[in-house]
Amino acid sequence: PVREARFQARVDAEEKIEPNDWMPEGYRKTLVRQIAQHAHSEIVGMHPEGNWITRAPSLKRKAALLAKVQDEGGHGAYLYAAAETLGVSREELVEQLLNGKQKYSSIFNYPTLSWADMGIIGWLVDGAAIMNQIPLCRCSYGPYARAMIRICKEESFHQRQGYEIMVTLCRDGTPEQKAMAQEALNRWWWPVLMMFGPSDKDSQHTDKSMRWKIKRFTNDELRQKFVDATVPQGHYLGLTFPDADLKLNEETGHWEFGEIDWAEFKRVIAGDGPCNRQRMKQRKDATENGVWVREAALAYAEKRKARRDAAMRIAAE
Amino acid sequence: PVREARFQARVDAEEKIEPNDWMPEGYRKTLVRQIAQHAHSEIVGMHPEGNWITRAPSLKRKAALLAKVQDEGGHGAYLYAAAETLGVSREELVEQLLNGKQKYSSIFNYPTLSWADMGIIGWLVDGAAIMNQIPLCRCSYGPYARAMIRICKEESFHQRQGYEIMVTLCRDGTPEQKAMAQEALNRWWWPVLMMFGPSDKDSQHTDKSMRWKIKRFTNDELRQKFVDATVPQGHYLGLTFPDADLKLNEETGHWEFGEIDWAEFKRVIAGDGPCNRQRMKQRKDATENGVWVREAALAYAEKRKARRDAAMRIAAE
Amino acid sequence: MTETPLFAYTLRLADNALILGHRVSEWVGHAPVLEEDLALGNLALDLIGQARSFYTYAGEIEGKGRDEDALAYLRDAGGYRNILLVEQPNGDFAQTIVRHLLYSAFAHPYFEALARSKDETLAAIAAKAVKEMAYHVRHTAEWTIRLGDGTDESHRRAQSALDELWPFTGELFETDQVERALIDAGIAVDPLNIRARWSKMLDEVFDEATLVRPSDGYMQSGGRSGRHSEHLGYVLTELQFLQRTYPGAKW
Amino acid sequence: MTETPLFAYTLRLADNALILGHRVSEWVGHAPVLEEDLALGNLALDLIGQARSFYTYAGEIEGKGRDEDALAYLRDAGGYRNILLVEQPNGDFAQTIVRHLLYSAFAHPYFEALARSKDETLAAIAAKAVKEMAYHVRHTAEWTIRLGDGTDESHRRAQSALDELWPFTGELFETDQVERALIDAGIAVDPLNIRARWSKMLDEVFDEATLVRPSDGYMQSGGRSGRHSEHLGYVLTELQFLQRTYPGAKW
Repeated sequence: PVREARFQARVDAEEKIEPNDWMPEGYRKTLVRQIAQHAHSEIVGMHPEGNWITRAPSLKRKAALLAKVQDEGGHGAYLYAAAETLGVSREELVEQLLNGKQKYSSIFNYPTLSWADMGIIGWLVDGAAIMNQIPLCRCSYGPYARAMIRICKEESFHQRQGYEIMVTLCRDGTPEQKAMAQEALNRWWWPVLMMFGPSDKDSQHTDKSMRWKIKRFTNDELRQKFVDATVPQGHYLGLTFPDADLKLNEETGHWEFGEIDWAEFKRVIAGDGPCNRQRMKQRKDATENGVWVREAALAYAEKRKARRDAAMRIAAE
Repeated sequence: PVREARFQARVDAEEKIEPNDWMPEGYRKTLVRQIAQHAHSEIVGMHPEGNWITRAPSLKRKAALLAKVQDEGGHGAYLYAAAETLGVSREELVEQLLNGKQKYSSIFNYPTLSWADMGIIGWLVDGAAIMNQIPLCRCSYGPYARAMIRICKEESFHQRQGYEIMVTLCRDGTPEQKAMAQEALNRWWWPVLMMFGPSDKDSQHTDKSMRWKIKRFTNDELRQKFVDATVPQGHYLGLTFPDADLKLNEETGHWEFGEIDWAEFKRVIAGDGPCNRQRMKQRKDATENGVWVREAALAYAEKRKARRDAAMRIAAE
Repeated sequence: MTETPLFAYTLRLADNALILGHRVSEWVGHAPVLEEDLALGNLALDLIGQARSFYTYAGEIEGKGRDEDALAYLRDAGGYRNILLVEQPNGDFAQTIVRHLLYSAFAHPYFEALARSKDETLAAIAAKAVKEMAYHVRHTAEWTIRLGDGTDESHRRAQSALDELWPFTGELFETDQVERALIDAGIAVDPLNIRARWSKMLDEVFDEATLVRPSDGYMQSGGRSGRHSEHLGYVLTELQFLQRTYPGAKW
Repeated sequence: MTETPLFAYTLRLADNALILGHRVSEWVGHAPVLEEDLALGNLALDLIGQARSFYTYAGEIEGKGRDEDALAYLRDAGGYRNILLVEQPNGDFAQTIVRHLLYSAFAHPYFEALARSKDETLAAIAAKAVKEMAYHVRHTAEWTIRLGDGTDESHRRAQSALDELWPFTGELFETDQVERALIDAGIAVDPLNIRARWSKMLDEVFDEATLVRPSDGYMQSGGRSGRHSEHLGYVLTELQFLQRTYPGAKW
């Protein structure tokens, strides 16, 4: 309790907690869960966009998409490293992803059906992610905060790139391209709003996370910020949001929006989204097909070490 | 020797030899080798055309191509059955295909690179096959002769269909389609001429096969017949044969043609054609991926038989 | 929306047949036994034939001069109206067989009913398809039983295929306004009238196959409104390649 | 033939880079370890970048207004000029690695030489590519050694990949009239001058990897004249899908 108070005081003073510092078990667990989920999201998130790498419509777009998907893999790598500072290995975490004990962002359980989805994912999915993540750059846990700073920088580049795809389709595009963009928005808008998590009245983890300064805004606050930032961008593109209740409240300056289908949210998290099985299969296949490669790398590293040791022994004699 | 003389007398009298009749071991071996090679050719021959089933340019063509490839499988099935009358099982034969002890027609070691290849294969490859096979309808071995009658009927349908594809490309087509057809002819013409086998002066098996009435014309005779029939068809299509020496001999009425590259012929047979490894891999993959299915079918058949036997025992009691 | 209900309905029937036929055709030359190269070829041919008839009729209904190929080759994935079940990947032989059983056990009684449609063309196409689909059911039921009651491995694969594909069966029984109007007019078939037969047929097969029928959880849907899985796009890249690459050419 | 030798030559360089880059890009998200998702992504990005530079230059040489995308997306397989090696399927990780080693051990010294070309644009593109290809060689050599000298299984797979791919290496060293003229003019590189280095580099890697270098039998070729394997067509159905389906659209 003394340690706990001291810990809380440091957090309150906006000091960073580092791996070797004492921390409450709940804090550690919350962080592991959150960082792991975040890392898994980056990894699983490679698939929806990866789906269009071979079909990208120009070499410039192909290169940009490839680089983006690769960045996501990179983010996964930093985040697994951040989680490892809390005493769990990447292998354990991946195992928990594959056996379903840990989650990833449910947005990646939706399919990418047209090129416009590459624009939407950058603009909205990355946009929502950034909205969630910017406060995490000030997270009380040092390694996580530092990883987030780096990630946010790249994400905002991705977000601009996504919006630029939308501009090309919507403002410079053919009628077919505009229709493609609108259709993509229709599919993604509500799932993207769900990315901020359950509404505050149903959110489980908020209180403690706020106190520990892992979280700094509530789900609903972030969601509103996102809607306010995004709706004018959509209107600039000439798109219509699939929400009859969407309107600007002149007094508050906020865009009010309709009721989210929380049943869908729960269902997709529970495993019945359009692509949950497919995404898990993609991860499992990659993992299983790679077993012999990882075994080979390990065997080689051991042989090499044995040879080096032997050589050193001889040299020492 | 008495039996042998009697056998030869029957052959000379154009009587059919049937499975239970006595026959010389060489006759049986020659037939097994030839029928197996023929069956394997049908099976391996599914791949080059199968390569375009999913990309056929119209639904009508897709259906026709699918039916054609399926017919080839069917021919394989009859021919394996004909070979089985000589005391070898299909499994043994397939095993010998996969381990390289038995051959298949080397023409299928060339790739299908454009839709025009579907026309060329029907027109020329099936055309050459028919030229080889029509005499086999009178082969001295009954089951083989009867299989060939059925096969030749279907093959000549395929041949017409192939030529019709060529007409569509060459006479009704766009300049791009005509170029596609010409390019395909350039690739296939010489390999098709090789389908008749080595020139008579180098052919190993001809003499005995002629005497046994397995074979009725020499390789060169059949090749000439084919060229004579085909060249005018090609000219009707407006195509140029890739042979500067091709010319009509007004006296003999035959089309004379240039020297075949027998080094290529030998090389492709020996395994270094463009697709030998690929074709063998396709067959091996199909065979290996099907192991569990064949095991299941067998296990089920056994269980079923056991249940039926048990039921009958109970009924009998 | 300028599509008439009859056009939209006919197109759905066509798209189901084409996409499943295309999928099955991918097997030819790669089947586990030669007899299945032939049998799967037959299944694919039947389906492609059905698709052609439905497309041709859809083009006539529409009256804009689109023929079967214009409809098959010149619509992108979002324009396709097939159910998600038929576009699922072939997977292993068990998945192909189970997918086909689930579809054909539905299509067979469905076409039987459609053969009594007040629309004579649909009725005629359906009447021909009934006989074909009876064979599809028989063939895939037999294989389902063989695999389910074969070896441990084949049982595991068959059960896993069934579990994977079951969530796509709900869409077979969905109807929307388009279909409601046609059902009321005696033109389209109400799939709910088929449900009991479909279910009984499957139960019998699963029973003999020693397979466990999955419980009806959430059912995936979206194909009818053009919301497909990621798989359909890849089917179309191959299917449409030549028509797209050489626009306007005749083949 | 209206193509100038310089155009044809530059296009070959571009096509090699694009097709190999496309192949490698198929791995991203599916690699055996996360670090390889990143590394293979880098390899693919380098190659696609090289392709873009070469295509852009080829378009300038041709002077008909074709840009990098017109050249990449609007030629059918017969118009592609890449060597057969780079279009071979990814296969397992060993095949991808060995294919890449065989190519990059050639491309690295080749670009080193091309960086001294009298054609300044080619020289500049090559100079940038040299650094990239040095990394490609290093990365794939390390993996070849790991796999070759790893487990029995990885050794078997690596050796089998090498045996399968070796017959495609002859094409690396082929020259034709187009190139001869450019070589004589000091513009193109004579690949025969690279051969010894390539060979030595590989021998060192194979030695450390405990792999047996296959003997030089008959070498497959044809890519330079547009005679490809059956694999390239499938690459292009995906690669070109959007450009073909929505002709003239900007993306």
